[in-house]
Amino acid sequence: MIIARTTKVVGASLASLTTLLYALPALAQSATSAATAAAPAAAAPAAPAINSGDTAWMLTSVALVLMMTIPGLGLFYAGMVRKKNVLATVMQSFAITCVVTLLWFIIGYSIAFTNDDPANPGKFIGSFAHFLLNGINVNSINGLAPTIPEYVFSMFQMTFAIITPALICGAFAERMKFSAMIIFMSLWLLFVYAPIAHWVWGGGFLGGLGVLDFAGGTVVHINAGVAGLVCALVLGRRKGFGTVNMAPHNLVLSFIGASLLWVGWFGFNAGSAVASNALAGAAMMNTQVATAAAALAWMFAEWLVVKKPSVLGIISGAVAGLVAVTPASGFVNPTGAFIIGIVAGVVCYYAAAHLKKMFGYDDSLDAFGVHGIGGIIGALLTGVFADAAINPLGANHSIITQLEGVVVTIVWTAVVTWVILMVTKMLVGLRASEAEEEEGLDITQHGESVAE
Amino acid sequence: MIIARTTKVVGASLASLTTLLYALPALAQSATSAATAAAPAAAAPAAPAINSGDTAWMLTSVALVLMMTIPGLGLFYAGMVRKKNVLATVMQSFAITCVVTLLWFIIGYSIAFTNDDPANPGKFIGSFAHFLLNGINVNSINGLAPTIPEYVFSMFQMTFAIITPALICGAFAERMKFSAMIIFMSLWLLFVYAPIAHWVWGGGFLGGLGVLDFAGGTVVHINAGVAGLVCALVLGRRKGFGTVNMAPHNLVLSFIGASLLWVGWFGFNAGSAVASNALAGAAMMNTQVATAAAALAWMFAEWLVVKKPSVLGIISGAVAGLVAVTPASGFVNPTGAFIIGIVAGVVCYYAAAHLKKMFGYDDSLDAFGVHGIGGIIGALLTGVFADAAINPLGANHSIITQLEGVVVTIVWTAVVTWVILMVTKMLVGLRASEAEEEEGLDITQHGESVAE
Amino acid sequence: MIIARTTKVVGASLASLTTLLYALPALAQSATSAATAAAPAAAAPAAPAINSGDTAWMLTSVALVLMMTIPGLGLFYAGMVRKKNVLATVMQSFAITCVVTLLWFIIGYSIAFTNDDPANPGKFIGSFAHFLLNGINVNSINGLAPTIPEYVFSMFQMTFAIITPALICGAFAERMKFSAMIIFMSLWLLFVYAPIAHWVWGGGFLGGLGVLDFAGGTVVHINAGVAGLVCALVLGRRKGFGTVNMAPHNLVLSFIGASLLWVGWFGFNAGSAVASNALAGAAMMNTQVATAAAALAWMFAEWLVVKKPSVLGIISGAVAGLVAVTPASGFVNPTGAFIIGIVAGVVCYYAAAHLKKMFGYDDSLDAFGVHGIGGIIGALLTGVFADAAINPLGANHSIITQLEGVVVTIVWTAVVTWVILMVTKMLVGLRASEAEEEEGLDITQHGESVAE
Amino acid sequence: MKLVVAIIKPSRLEEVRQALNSLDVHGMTVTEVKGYGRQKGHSEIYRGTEYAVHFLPKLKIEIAVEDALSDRVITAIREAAQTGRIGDGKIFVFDLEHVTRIRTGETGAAAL
Amino acid sequence: MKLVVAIIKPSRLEEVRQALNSLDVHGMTVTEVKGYGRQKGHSEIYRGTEYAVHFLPKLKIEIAVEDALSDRVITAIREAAQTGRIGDGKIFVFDLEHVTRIRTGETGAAAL
Amino acid sequence: MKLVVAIIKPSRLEEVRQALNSLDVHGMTVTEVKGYGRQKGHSEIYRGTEYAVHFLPKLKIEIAVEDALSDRVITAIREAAQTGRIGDGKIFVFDLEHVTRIRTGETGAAAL
Ligand SMILES: Nc1ncnc2c1ncn2[C@@H]1O[C@H](COP(=O)(O)OP(=O)(O)O)[C@@H](O)[C@H]1O
Ligand SMILES: Nc1ncnc2c1ncn2[C@@H]1O[C@H](COP(=O)(O)OP(=O)(O)O)[C@@H](O)[C@H]1O
Ligand SMILES: Nc1ncnc2c1ncn2[C@@H]1O[C@H](COP(=O)(O)OP(=O)(O)O)[C@@H](O)[C@H]1O
Repeated sequence: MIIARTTKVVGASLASLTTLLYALPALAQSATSAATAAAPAAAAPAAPAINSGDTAWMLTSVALVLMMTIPGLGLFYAGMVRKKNVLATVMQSFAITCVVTLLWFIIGYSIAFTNDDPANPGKFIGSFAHFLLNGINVNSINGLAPTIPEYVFSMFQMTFAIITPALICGAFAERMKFSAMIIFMSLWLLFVYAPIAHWVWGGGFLGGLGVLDFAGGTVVHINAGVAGLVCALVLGRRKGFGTVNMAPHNLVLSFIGASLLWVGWFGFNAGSAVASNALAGAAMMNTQVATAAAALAWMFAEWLVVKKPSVLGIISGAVAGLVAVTPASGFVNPTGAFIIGIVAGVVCYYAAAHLKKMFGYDDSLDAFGVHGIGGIIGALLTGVFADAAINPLGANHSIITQLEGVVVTIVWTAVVTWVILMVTKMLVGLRASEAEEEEGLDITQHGESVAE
Repeated sequence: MIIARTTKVVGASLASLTTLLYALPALAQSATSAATAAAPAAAAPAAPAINSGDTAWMLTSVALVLMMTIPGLGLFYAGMVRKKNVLATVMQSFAITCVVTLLWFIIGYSIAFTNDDPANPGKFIGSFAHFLLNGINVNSINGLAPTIPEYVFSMFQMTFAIITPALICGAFAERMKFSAMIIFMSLWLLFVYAPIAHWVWGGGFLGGLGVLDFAGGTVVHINAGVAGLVCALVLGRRKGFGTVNMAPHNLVLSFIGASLLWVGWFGFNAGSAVASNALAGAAMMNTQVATAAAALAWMFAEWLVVKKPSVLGIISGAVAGLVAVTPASGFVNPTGAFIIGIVAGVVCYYAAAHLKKMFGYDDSLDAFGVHGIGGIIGALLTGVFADAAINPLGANHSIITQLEGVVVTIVWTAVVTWVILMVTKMLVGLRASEAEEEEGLDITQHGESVAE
Repeated sequence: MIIARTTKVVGASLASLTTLLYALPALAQSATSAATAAAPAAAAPAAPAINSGDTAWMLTSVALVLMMTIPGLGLFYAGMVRKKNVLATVMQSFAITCVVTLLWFIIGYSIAFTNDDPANPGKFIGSFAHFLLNGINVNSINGLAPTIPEYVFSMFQMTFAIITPALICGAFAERMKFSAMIIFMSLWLLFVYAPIAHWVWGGGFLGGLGVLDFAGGTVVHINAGVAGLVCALVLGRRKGFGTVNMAPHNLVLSFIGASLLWVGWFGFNAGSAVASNALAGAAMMNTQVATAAAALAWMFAEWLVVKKPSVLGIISGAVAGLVAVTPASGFVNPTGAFIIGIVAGVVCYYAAAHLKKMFGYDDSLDAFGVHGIGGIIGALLTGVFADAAINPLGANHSIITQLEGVVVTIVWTAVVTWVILMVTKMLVGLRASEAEEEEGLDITQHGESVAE
Repeated sequence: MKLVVAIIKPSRLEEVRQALNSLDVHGMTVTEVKGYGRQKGHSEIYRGTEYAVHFLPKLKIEIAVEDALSDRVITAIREAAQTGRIGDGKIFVFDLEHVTRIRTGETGAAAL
Repeated sequence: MKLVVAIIKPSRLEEVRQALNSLDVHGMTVTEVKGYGRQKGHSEIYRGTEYAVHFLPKLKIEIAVEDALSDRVITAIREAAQTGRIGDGKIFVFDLEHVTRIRTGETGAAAL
Repeated sequence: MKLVVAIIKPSRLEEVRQALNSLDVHGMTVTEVKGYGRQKGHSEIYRGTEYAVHFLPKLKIEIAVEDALSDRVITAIREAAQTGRIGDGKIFVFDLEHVTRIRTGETGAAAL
């Protein structure tokens, strides 16, 4: 049954690709006509009033989540590449931050988080009416976040839209052309991220089905992880993969990155309460416990297998834990988070260290192994461990519904990512030349190098 | 007319130098007698009450803005110098943080932000009564920030006083004596920063004229940028300038720095709402949009001109955008911010890459090219794009008034900076010896070096 | 008299070791029977209600204090070791973060901050009832922090429990086995940190006596500093100490670390107001002033003695100031903080640069010299400078009472640390082999290295 | 004995090491160097200021061998290090008067 | 052929490169080294502990040249690298038995 | 003159420097190198992928000396650098045809 139901849902969502492609040029056009009889997503609050405490925490969360991408993720990845690619790697995080900011401001937020008729939100995409944030002002409030100004909500969601594509970069590190990356990421944001964010959080059909995703297990991590896998497969392995020494050149950078990811993730998860309250507190505690559990699980697993606990291991485990607890953070209790963490630590270690080798693809920095696998673990286990005492919205949790959310996301992102890669390849090509790859992307793409 | 009026204002402000020099020794003396008939700057609130949400955001903003200087700015600059000067460069940011903290506590805050008679604030300088924060306690509230404790307001303003002189260091990097720097910065804080902060924000004549400066376009950036230019001219070029390779030694450090500047700038701009509300949200959104626009504008301009987009380019553009949007952030709407960003990105690129060469001065890390020019762009365009729907205080915006603010600031800072440099030169000399410069400031000024 | 009274107290606290050892296995058992007639620690609030502004600031403080340890402290220490030990050093901070998180979640919080009968709290240890945070939910509030959710309070305290053991690592840098470190730190958290936190803050006998410790002078810094000294003495000096060049390999890392410590410390000290109010503001101002004063005091002292002001000097001074103002931050006024800072800067410089040489122990990164000595200075001077106008709880300040707190803490931590070291030595040994030490801990403990 | 010194492209080290191993040469010393020659460098532009980078990363490999072996070592290196593109590097040979193994004090061929 | 090896101050590299270029010598290999000699090092003090730094940064330049050119190369380097202050460095000359260009297999002077 | 070149373990530099000082040899040039030989390297494993590290950090010390001194220098280095464990390194000696001191132009033994 689940398969049948899922197939239907997947079919519908693929259909929405056409809708989306058609709707985009006509920016002012209402797309909600395509979404008849959609369930009302979020109840409109009676008398919304800005709460200064909630707003304070959300302003802070914006800063924290932006810090996750720059410098956090940039450093996390930069430490793992070879020295000749370190600047190109931080460049990716920084450039994506800039590009997504503008796209989000121009139309992304409108598509993902607004609806022409909030009482009857678009099943597949939101509205195109808020082009350039048109119509949003200092008095606006989005019904999804009734106690904070809409500018703050839109900024908060922007930081999620920034980090998601940036995560993908781990999969094609050390070989993608910079121009190709810019084009790919722009299209990906509009055709993959924005719709999926709408489906789950913006009033779309997945949220309607009851898929639980507190802070982005499907929208952010499975999405980015699977897109990364497709990129790794389409681009192919790095030159010399398997023979040349590709050891991380400076894990101190990765340590800084992982630490800032951890700290910033409080904004991500506890911020997803969109309020300064006990639910935010629970999400924070869950995040902390799952992360520590996963970090130690990975470390001890590695210690057992290869006889040494490593810095790369413990920080990778921490990120795996952060990923896995993301969808669960506002639904489970700390004991649930603890178990999710341990599972994520062990399974992601296995995925990064063994699965990859088995299949032979070069997901260079394990975007799929950590974010894809970790996201799936978290999404499914949210269906197992959701505790109504923490969050009444989790009362009807079901691993089947969660699975549907996962499958729909995977299918959509896999297919559309592939299409976008093909388009990009036609436009500018995907990979740096062999000679450029050997000389390093720092010099060849950006004309710069790190001295020492 | 504008010239006549400006000249008058400039004359008046130069006159205040005398006042200031005279008043300083007599700390308890009221200086407001010099400021007759000044317009009441900020309406005294009826019944001020601490708001815990506003306070939470301002406490956070203090942390964010301090992080901009240490480690943010320190790293941004340190990555751009040669390796032999990296420690000396971070030392400047750190030492300035300490020195300004004490000066602010001793008398700076009192001069800039307090008035003997708040209803009739000093036109040119504030009060000397709060020496050592005398008279300020846990119940104090400054009328300029009526919903937060005065300790928090004073701390917030302190972080601005810290970063402004630290910005100047970019202009004389790799050659100034450490002792000279300490003396110069101390005098500069008291005789340049504190008065200008008072003129614009503390109840002084520029705020009274209607000059709009939400978060420090004139007070912070034009001020620091012009002071930097004067320093670059007075100190002269680095030994070997134009022949020796002076390429940035490690742009990973600059990437971290620029990222933390960006993140911290939310405290700077959104914090300048001095409340946790929709205006803070608008300032945050404006900051984000302008920064991304400027970063990409610089990057694409460079890509066009020299055929490669660079890490240094995109991060420089981001900082230019942050600078330019600073005065505007709480007055314009996001579309205005977008335009400001693009202009700042392109013009500052031109200034740093071409203007400097044309004139031949060695503003080593482009303190003037980015902060001076970017600040002027932002200050003027605030007069163009201010939108009363965002902030009613911007209703009477005028590019002429803005220009007056800019000119006054430039004249005062240029003249007084020059005087202070001469005084410092007499006391201890300004530059390290040629041999020291060649061996590097790390060893010669601080007796330390970075190994690897 | 003070000696007699102190001896009694120390005796009692040593007795509690037995209690603790006995009570631990029986997790559910009430330990408060041992604590008859204890004075009620914190008055139970009449009708506790969550305040969103207070909560926002405390959520932020959690992020700030976590950032102090990772990446802050990790980098601060990592920059000071030789390059072959840099990864092992950051590994210590990261692994401790993970281990303590789990221990705190499992039982640490329960022991330290909960009591079976809150009206009659345990003199020596708290309750074992909240094993795995049992019984704590989204509606819980701890009487010690009546305006924020208990999850947030527990998270906040967790970050303190994380950084305290991490500080100790400075004393045994570059030579301890990783497995030994994990075991040692786990036991230390349960048998040293948790009880002392209970004594001072959780309702135990030291708080009852009137010992003032706003944010952890005794609990965190003296505790870690003295434990570090014991570690340094028991482990012995590094191979080649005194002959081999052991200069810090990259003080840029230490600069980043010190800066993040400073920024994060706002969460530590101002966060210890457990509210978003003027007391938090005062604590922030005090922190800033004392830190700057100590940094400059150390720098000028060094400039005088060895003729050069150094980066390591100024950042060490800053940390000394942060440490010393910690217990005082919510009790003294800024002038008091200023004096505390100057004393701490000069005395800690003397301790690190001269005292250590005199006695010949190898407290490698001066965990004792900075945290032990700085903590003692701060704890004692809190008894001198506490100002009831800042905090009425400080009205009955007494340097004698403070001294009692200091002595009790020193004795307990010295004795129990020594016992735990012996146990750990029996289990796995304490030091890496000579050959491992020479090759470096990065390769030998973790199988990794930094390239460049 | 001879000291064979080769300047090669960094990416060829592994091939050279293996080629020498098949000749039963199991000792060498490697240094990171910068080379200047026919191979063009590149230029880097920072905020409009151009710096010419004339020197390119190379590796210097030094191998002490018995006289008899030196020709075979040269050939082996040449084949392993050759890419056919400008900048492949040079091989230099010097006379080596004397070798001592520090550990044992052995000298001459026995010290290799 | 000869191998001319010069230990110079890092700041003189560019001058030396240009001086060699004017002799039509367009190849060399450069290594970052540390030198010890008459030139005094300095000491660094970290928290009261003093470490003497005996070794100073220098560059080693190696140039293979035909015998006839070696004297002119020495003179050119000497003039370009001289500052007159202690620590200017040394020039060593070795006999170079054999040279091969890896790319083409050319040997002797043709390989330079 | 001779050029004595020693490959040693990094931790022995200070001992070697002092030993040479007692012979009144006050000049040398040191290079960080990587060595390959009998001494086994190690392997590093990153997320399950193993990289063999064949090359170990060593220091190369070069000392130009008068012919007469070279034996004593060799002995001094050998004694100071020896730990008795595999990987202690080698000492090579080359004939040095010519030396110039850049600062003064002195040549031969006077240039050392
Ligand atoms: N005369 C020389 N002396 C020493 N090293 C040289 C000399 N000429 C070239 N080299 C070294 O050989 C490398 C390759 O030389 P190059 O002329 O670029 O290419 P090719 O060897 O293919 O002719 C240079 O980078 C340099 O390190
Ligand atoms: N005997 C030597 N063998 C090898 N290198 C030497 C020798 N003496 C000096 N050098 C190198 O030459 C450099 C300069 O030598 P130094 O004695 O300091 O100054 P100068 O060359 O002006 O006499 C040293 O730093 C070292 O690298
Ligand atoms: N044939 C060789 N040519 C050049 N250098 C060598 C040679 N053999 C060894 N070395 C250098 O000497 C070092 C020590 O050699 P190794 O064989 O490991 O130990 P040992 O010297 O104790 O026999 C190596 O790391 C390498 O740098």
